[in-house]
Amino acid sequence: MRPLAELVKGIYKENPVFRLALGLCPALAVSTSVENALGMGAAATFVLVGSNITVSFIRKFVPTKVRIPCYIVVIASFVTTVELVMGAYLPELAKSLGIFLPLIVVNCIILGRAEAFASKNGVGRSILDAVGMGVGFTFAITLIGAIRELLGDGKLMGYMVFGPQYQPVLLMILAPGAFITIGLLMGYFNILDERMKKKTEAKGGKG
Amino acid sequence: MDPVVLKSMIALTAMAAVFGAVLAVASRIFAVYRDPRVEQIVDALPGANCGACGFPGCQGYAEAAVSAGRIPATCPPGGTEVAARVAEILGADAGEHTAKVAVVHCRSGVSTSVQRLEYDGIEDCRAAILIGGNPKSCVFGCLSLGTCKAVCPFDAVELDDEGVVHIDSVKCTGCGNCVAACPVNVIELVPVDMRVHVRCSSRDKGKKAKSVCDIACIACQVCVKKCPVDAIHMENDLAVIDYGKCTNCGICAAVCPTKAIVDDVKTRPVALIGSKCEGVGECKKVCPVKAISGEEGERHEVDRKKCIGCGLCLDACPTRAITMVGALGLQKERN
Amino acid sequence: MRRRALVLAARVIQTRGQHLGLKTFSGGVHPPTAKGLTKGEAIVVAALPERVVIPLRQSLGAPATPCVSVGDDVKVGQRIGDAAGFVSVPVHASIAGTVSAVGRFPHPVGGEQDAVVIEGNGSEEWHESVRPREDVGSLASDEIRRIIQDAGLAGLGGAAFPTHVKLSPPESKPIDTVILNGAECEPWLTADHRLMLEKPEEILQGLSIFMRALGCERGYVGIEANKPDAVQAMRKAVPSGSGLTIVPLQVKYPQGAEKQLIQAILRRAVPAGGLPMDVGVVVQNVGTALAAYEAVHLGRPLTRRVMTLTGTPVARPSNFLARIGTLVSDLVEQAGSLKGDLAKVVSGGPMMGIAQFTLDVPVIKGLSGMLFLARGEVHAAPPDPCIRCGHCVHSCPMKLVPTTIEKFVVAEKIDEAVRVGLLDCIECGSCAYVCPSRRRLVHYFKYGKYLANERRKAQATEAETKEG
Amino acid sequence: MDLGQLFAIVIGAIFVSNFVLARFLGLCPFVGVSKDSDSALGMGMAVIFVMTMASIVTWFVYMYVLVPLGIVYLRTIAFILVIATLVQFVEMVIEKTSPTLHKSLGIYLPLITTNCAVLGVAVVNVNEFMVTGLPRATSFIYTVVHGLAAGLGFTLALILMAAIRERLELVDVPKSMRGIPITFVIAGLMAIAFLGFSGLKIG
Amino acid sequence: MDGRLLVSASPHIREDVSVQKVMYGVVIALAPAIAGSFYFYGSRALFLTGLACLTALVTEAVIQKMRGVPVTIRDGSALVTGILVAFNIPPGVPWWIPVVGAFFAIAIGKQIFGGLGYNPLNPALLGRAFLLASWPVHMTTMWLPARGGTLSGITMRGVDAVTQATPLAVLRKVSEIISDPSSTTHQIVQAREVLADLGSVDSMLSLFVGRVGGCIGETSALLLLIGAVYLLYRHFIDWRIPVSYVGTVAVLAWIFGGPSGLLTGNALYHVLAGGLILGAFYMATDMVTSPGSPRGMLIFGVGCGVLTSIIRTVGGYPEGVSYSILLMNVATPLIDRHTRPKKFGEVKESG
Amino acid sequence: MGNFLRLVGALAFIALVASFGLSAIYGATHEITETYKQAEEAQARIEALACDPDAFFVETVTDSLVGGQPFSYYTAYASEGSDDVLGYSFTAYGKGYSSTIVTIVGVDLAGIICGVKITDQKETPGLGSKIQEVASQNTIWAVMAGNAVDESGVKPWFQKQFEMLGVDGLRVVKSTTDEGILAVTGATISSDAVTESVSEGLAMLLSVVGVEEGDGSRDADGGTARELGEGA
Ligand SMILES: Cc1cc2nc3c(=O)[nH]c(=O)nc-3n(C[C@H](O)[C@H](O)[C@H](O)COP(=O)(O)O)c2cc1C
Ligand SMILES: Cc1cc2nc3c(=O)[nH]c(=O)nc-3n(C[C@H](O)[C@H](O)[C@H](O)COP(=O)(O)O)c2cc1C
Ligand SMILES: Cc1cc2nc3c(=O)[nH]c(=O)nc-3n(C[C@H](O)[C@H](O)[C@H](O)COP(=O)(O)O)c2cc1C
Ligand SMILES: Cc1cc2nc3c(=O)[nH]c(=O)nc-3n(C[C@H](O)[C@H](O)[C@H](O)CO)c2cc1C
Ligand code: SF4
Ligand code: SF4
Ligand code: SF4
Ligand code: SF4
Ligand code: FES
Repeated sequence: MRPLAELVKGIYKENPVFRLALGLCPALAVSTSVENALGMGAAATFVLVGSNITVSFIRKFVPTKVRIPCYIVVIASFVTTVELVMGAYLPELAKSLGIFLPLIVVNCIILGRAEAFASKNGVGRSILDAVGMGVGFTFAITLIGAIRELLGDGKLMGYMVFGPQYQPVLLMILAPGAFITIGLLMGYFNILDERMKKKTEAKGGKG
Repeated sequence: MDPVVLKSMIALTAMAAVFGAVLAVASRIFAVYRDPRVEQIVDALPGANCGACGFPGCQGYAEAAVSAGRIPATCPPGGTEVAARVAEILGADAGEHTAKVAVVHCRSGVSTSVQRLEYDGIEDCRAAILIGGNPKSCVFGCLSLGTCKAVCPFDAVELDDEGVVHIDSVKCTGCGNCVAACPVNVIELVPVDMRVHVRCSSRDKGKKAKSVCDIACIACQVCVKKCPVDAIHMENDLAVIDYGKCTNCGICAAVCPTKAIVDDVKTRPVALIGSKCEGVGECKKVCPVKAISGEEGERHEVDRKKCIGCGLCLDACPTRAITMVGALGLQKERN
Repeated sequence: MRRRALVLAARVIQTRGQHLGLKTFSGGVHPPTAKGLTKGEAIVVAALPERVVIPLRQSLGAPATPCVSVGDDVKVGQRIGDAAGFVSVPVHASIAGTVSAVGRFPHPVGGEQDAVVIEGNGSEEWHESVRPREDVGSLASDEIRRIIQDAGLAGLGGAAFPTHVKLSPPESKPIDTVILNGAECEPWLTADHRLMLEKPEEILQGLSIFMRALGCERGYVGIEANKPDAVQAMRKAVPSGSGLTIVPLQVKYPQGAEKQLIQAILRRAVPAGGLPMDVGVVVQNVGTALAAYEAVHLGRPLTRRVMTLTGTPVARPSNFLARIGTLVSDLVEQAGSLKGDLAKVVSGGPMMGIAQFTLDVPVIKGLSGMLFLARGEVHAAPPDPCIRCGHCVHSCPMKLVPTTIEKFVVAEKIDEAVRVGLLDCIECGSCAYVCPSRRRLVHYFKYGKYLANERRKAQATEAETKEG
Repeated sequence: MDLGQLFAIVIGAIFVSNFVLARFLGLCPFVGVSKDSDSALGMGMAVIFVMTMASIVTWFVYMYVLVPLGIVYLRTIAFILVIATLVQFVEMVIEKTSPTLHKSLGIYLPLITTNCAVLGVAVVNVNEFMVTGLPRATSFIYTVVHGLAAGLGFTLALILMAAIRERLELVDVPKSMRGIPITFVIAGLMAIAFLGFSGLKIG
Repeated sequence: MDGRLLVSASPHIREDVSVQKVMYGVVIALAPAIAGSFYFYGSRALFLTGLACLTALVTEAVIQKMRGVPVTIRDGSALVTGILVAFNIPPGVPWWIPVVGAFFAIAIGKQIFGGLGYNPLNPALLGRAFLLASWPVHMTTMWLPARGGTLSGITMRGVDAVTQATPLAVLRKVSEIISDPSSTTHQIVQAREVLADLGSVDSMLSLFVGRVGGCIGETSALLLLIGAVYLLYRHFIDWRIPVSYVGTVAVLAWIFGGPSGLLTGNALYHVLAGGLILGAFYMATDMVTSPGSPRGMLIFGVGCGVLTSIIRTVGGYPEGVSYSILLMNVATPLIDRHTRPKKFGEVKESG
Repeated sequence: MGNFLRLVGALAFIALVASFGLSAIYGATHEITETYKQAEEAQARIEALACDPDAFFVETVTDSLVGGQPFSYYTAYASEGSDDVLGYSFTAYGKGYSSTIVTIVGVDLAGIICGVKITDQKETPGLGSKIQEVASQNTIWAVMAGNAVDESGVKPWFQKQFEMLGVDGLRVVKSTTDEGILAVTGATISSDAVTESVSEGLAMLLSVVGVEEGDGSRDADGGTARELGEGA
């Protein structure tokens, strides 16, 4: 696969959230606003890249039986690093990310990619994969965040969009809103897919 | 060293060692042997889980293959390529496997066949047969309710507006699901390179057959007489092509009065008589469609409009003056 | 308005109140009985047909093998097809004449089947083998069974199961009761009703024959309470001290289904997947009993039967005594042809009968009637999605959950469907009758059973090849 | 310790703040293994077991290792190590003892490790019962009960979802919504129903 | 005989019922309550109901058009949903509340699953729950007093505040005050007075005829029961769910619902106040979302009753009918799975 | 046995490296973090009391527990060594929806709240977290057009409500027409948590330092009537 393709596959074709259905918990829990989503996306991407590199390095030495514990220790180390460093040098940011930081440990994308990709591929490709997946994850939760913030709070990035008269749909901020939003988005992507397939088929048929 | 560092390192390393030990012991006690080849085979299979091989899905096939130590059945969608890969994994011989595709021996549609009743029930040929609900008067023909389409895992079957079933020979993998499902048995798996088919299954006598369907085989035997390689014969008032003999020449299709025989060759080659021609006239004699003209001793000519590219003249010409042009594939086969 | 209310109240009383205390089963439905058209019509002997088409498959089990060939002359009652095994019955000529063809012809249970065609010569001469029997009282049960098989008896109640098979239970299943089924719960049909009115003694004789063949003491005749005259006629015919009982039953469909009939009369539940003989019972149709009487006492094989030809498009709805093989189109002529807008022709009753696309089908042993329905009487609107109203569940006499079974069949999850009772369904049609969404429940059940059968066959062959 | 409090913990973890429907934890296995009831039950049992065990073990690790040594900052890594080992252990046992169960749980057993619900329960335990100065025994019992109840809540949601999805298998859901999308919508609607429990005053 | 004969599977006759008849049956049954809402709350009630119905029908039609399936708004199910959404909102809300609620009910509650018969949860109740979660202030404060009565159903003077709450909310507040040890004696005395007034024949009568505040269609037990009798008579609903539901609530209210210990609750008050009658007879009975077997129905009804009682007594809301039914809807497939009736002649439980 | 050692060794080695790295980072960062935390707390105390940045705080630890934490309070003096008591400050811990909400409260000598500052909460973003939100009046359109109003000085609206309230005024209400602390939209759990913890802490403080109760309550006699009216 070409490097570029490796990089962009995470955005649509193999989007971790919409396609692979991984990393759902933070995608829903943290997508209450665009700001949170972006923060979470950035942090997750950092951990993803770090752990993918490390796992790719050590993959040859780790026996299968303790593979998962080893990987998870690696991941947890990166997360803790982010936590500690951010707490010291970027305290404001750390605060606004709050609980999302430790949550990254259990974001299944990270272990999933470590297992499915980094443990089978070289460092270079693992980095590309990690960045691609990270961007895809960020894109997904930002999209969900935008929809939920817009409807549930009438705002985007903390600024009002519809004006003060708007009666926000509180449900969108609550758990059900998150579930329904992601469900509908996935359905919508399926429709898009179908359409694209039809188009290419029609083209292929004519040509 | 900072005590925290030391404490951290000791604590975490000790924990890791303990847990590692637990896992190591457990992996000994609860060891399960897993044949790695099963996974390899599953990876090699197409993953359609169509069940055409007769096993419950690809996993079942793989397990059967490993436990038998050989290829347990062909995987029709996978074809030879997959068979070779599976064999490689198993270390066994792939064996011969000729690709087949499905063809429907009936192409009656709403406007070509007589309807005898109004069916109101499940849209499924088998279900209709169960309650005596074949809507067409020809009891041998396709019901046009699309069971074959429903069971095809590869989307290879289409019904047109007339209700005629078409199988896309590119998409069809020869899995045979449709063959098994069709209650009137009008679908058959044929070698993939066969292009001329009797698209009728009526075993009625000519008059009756014609009375219920415009495009039925009326058992007139013209095709039998015209086939240069003796590949057609009549069985119960129905023309049947022997695919072992058929050369795709298309003569039968050209002569069939009801167009019950269909020629699927898209472009046929045309015979061309070169300057070597000495006017022997053998070609003229064998040409089934009278496309060759010319005086004896003179260079003969082919009427390109009439020529069906059957290539009979090619073999008949003693001076080897004839070549076929166009449709390379067919030409090569002939030689 | 008041009239409507009165009518409504009357209906409620009729369906709920009138039969309080009468025996029945739980579940079931109340379709309009529509028997008025023919219940007053005495049985008429149908005109001698010029030609009969006698299918070789007229019973469950193996079809008969033809024993005549084209050109042979035959007489009434002469055997033209031999039984092909134990679960099979012979067929006999129903008119005298010449065999003109042996080939495939439309069959009232659908599709085309092998049949013997006889061109009549106008006579009604019985074959030599047909002789009344004097020694009836001394026949052993084996002999009775043989006579019955040779006479070609298959159940006249509809399923056409070979009668002698039912009379041959295995040692392990002693039979203590024979029930004659005179319920005739199918709307429109009145053949059994007329038979019970006109031939009560003979029917009861037939019942005694069955009881003798099975060596049991108890005999019942179950009759739906909407035929009080039949109940009376049959009661009158019961010889005193004979151990026979006439039981009036609640008017409810499918009162005549054997498991429900047994449940109603004896309070015994035939186990799921089991047969009546599992609870010591054999059920026979009243027509079968009459045929048994004729076979044993008069030596006549089964060559004719009583059937109802009815429906609003029929000019003169009638109960015919028709020869087996008579084409329905011939009978229609005798009933004064058809009028109005015909939409559907059904062999049998409206609840379980089979729709026909042609009238050129013959009368067969199991054909209890031919029903003609006009455009307005059939509901051909396409089905709606199931709304889970549960009406089907409440109406199912087998206590199944039709909607679930249907959904499994639609999804082709046949194993699941079987698990929830697909194979226990008796296809009575109660569920589909009440379904507000007009789901094609019965069609799916038939289809599902077919798929289950296919699968069983496939598995069997697979097992075989594995062994081999 | 008081029984009312214990009861409140149980009800809270199962209904009021159900891990799946209200706290967004453990969603990946929730959508992955809810296709049919049997594997849902199996997965549920596995999760109950792992959560309870994880609660117990993490309590010991926290109380007797991390706190005395003053290295609480390592708790995430220590906890996840415990959990990962535990899960792998359970997987080995199940594979040996019930291959069918193992087959149906497939890739989700290892995913329990990253099932945030398991780490989640450990973290919640710390926040609610360990740093709050409860007596040791009480804190231990609360922790264990909470782990068990959280697992039960997860299993409840999983089994309900599986039964609904089995029913939906048989009907004509629009093609684009089939599978995971509709599962999320149902989860949303279930979450709406579970809002009915919010504000329950118990204990 | 001209024209081809029709061939289909048996049975060849059908009972004269249809989905449409069932649904319009429900509409007829709801008609008295609609009329009642007009009488009690004026034309605004009719206006909101109409809006909800219109939205429901339009939403259904538009989505079906978009999906390219036949438009089936004539079958009446969307109409029923529309009416029931409106019946579940306070009469004083702005116009967009019923519109959004009905839209959510049909679009997310029903059509997303493929339409009629496929939805696992009750669409109308989802609509209400959605509204309640999204606009709690609108949904819990915008009551109107009923014509000829007060909002709370009690007429006590001097306690003007009670006119701002619905009967169940009043009951709840009063119980809270009585059981709260920090209440002043004055408060408790007053609360007891209110409680006594709640149980008086007068206020019970108000509750029964619907002369109290509440959601548009839920207040008049009398009018709802008239329709329910019709539904029962036509066999459109089964008695098991409503009877077991109402019965359970009554028993639990009597046992636990009292202000002064066990067995002192006013069962009748709990049955008549709030949306229990509407829920039990018209919404818990929605056959699409409730179990089909007799045993399942009883379990469903009792479950609804228990949940309703829990939410009413210790929950976060004064009223629990809609959430209870939704919760039991969620459990319905599970109940169905385990309460399949025994087949005829089935001896042992198989599977 | 070799395999066994490999398993244990690999995991232990990774743990060793990880713990080494992490403890190094921890050593390098935790002091900074702690210092920052203390500074932030001090800053918050000053903000809550709205007093001079020079104010000097003295901590008093009591035996009683409030909200599961030992209750301690600070007395603010005008400057180090001064006897001039400006007021008191304490930290309230309230159990919110998904976290413990930490609030620093400034109280004047009359027992009236000068201000509160929520320093730590992990409530649901967009819902419970609105207790810290600054209600921006700027629309996104205005921001994009570049004519947004500067709102850096605006205090979080929820916290602002506490100013000038005494013990009795601390009551959560849902509607703007009622008097009290207006709950953040639709979420009363977080609002309740803050309000209750502040109220409890204030009561405790008052009982400890013995300030006379002021007339902070705007509605001393709430009465049944009002109570009955709310929350249908
Ligand atoms: C395979 C098979 C075997 C049967 N064996 C017996 C039998 O031994 N004894 C008996 O009384 N009936 C037997 N029956 C007949 C059934 O009980 C039943 O009468 C027959 O299928 C027709 O039933 P119906 O008209 O209610 O559909 C058998 C039926 C079938 C299909
Ligand atoms: C739904 C249903 C309804 C039936 N109704 C009758 C009926 O009304 N009269 C009848 O004789 N047989 C009826 N049968 C057939 C009986 O079950 C049984 O097969 C028959 O009485 C056996 O007698 P036979 O073998 O003599 O036909 C019905 C079967 C089914 C499944
Ligand atoms: C996922 C989720 C997150 C929630 N987060 C908060 C929260 O942060 N703060 C809060 O007060 N309530 C939170 N809630 C609880 C609901 O909003 C709850 O219904 C509401 O607080 C009760 O408000 P009421 O008393 O006005 O009905 C949350 C609920 C859910 C499902
Ligand atoms: C007795 C009965 C009760 C019904 N109750 C409801 C209801 O509570 N909510 C609703 O949206 N639809 C109700 N319907 C209409 C219909 O069943 C509903 O729209 C389906 O759930 C949609 O699939 C009811 C219909 C009937 C016949
Ligand atoms: S299954 Fe057979 S009968 Fe049916 S449509 Fe296909 S070819 Fe025709
Ligand atoms: S057309 Fe028939 S044989 Fe070909 S792939 Fe489809 S089902 Fe298989
Ligand atoms: S009667 Fe029809 S609509 Fe009702 S549950 Fe049965 S199948 Fe469904
Ligand atoms: S047809 Fe089958 S499922 Fe339907 S009512 Fe009759 S026995 Fe029951
Ligand atoms: S992110 Fe929570 S389980 Fe996958």
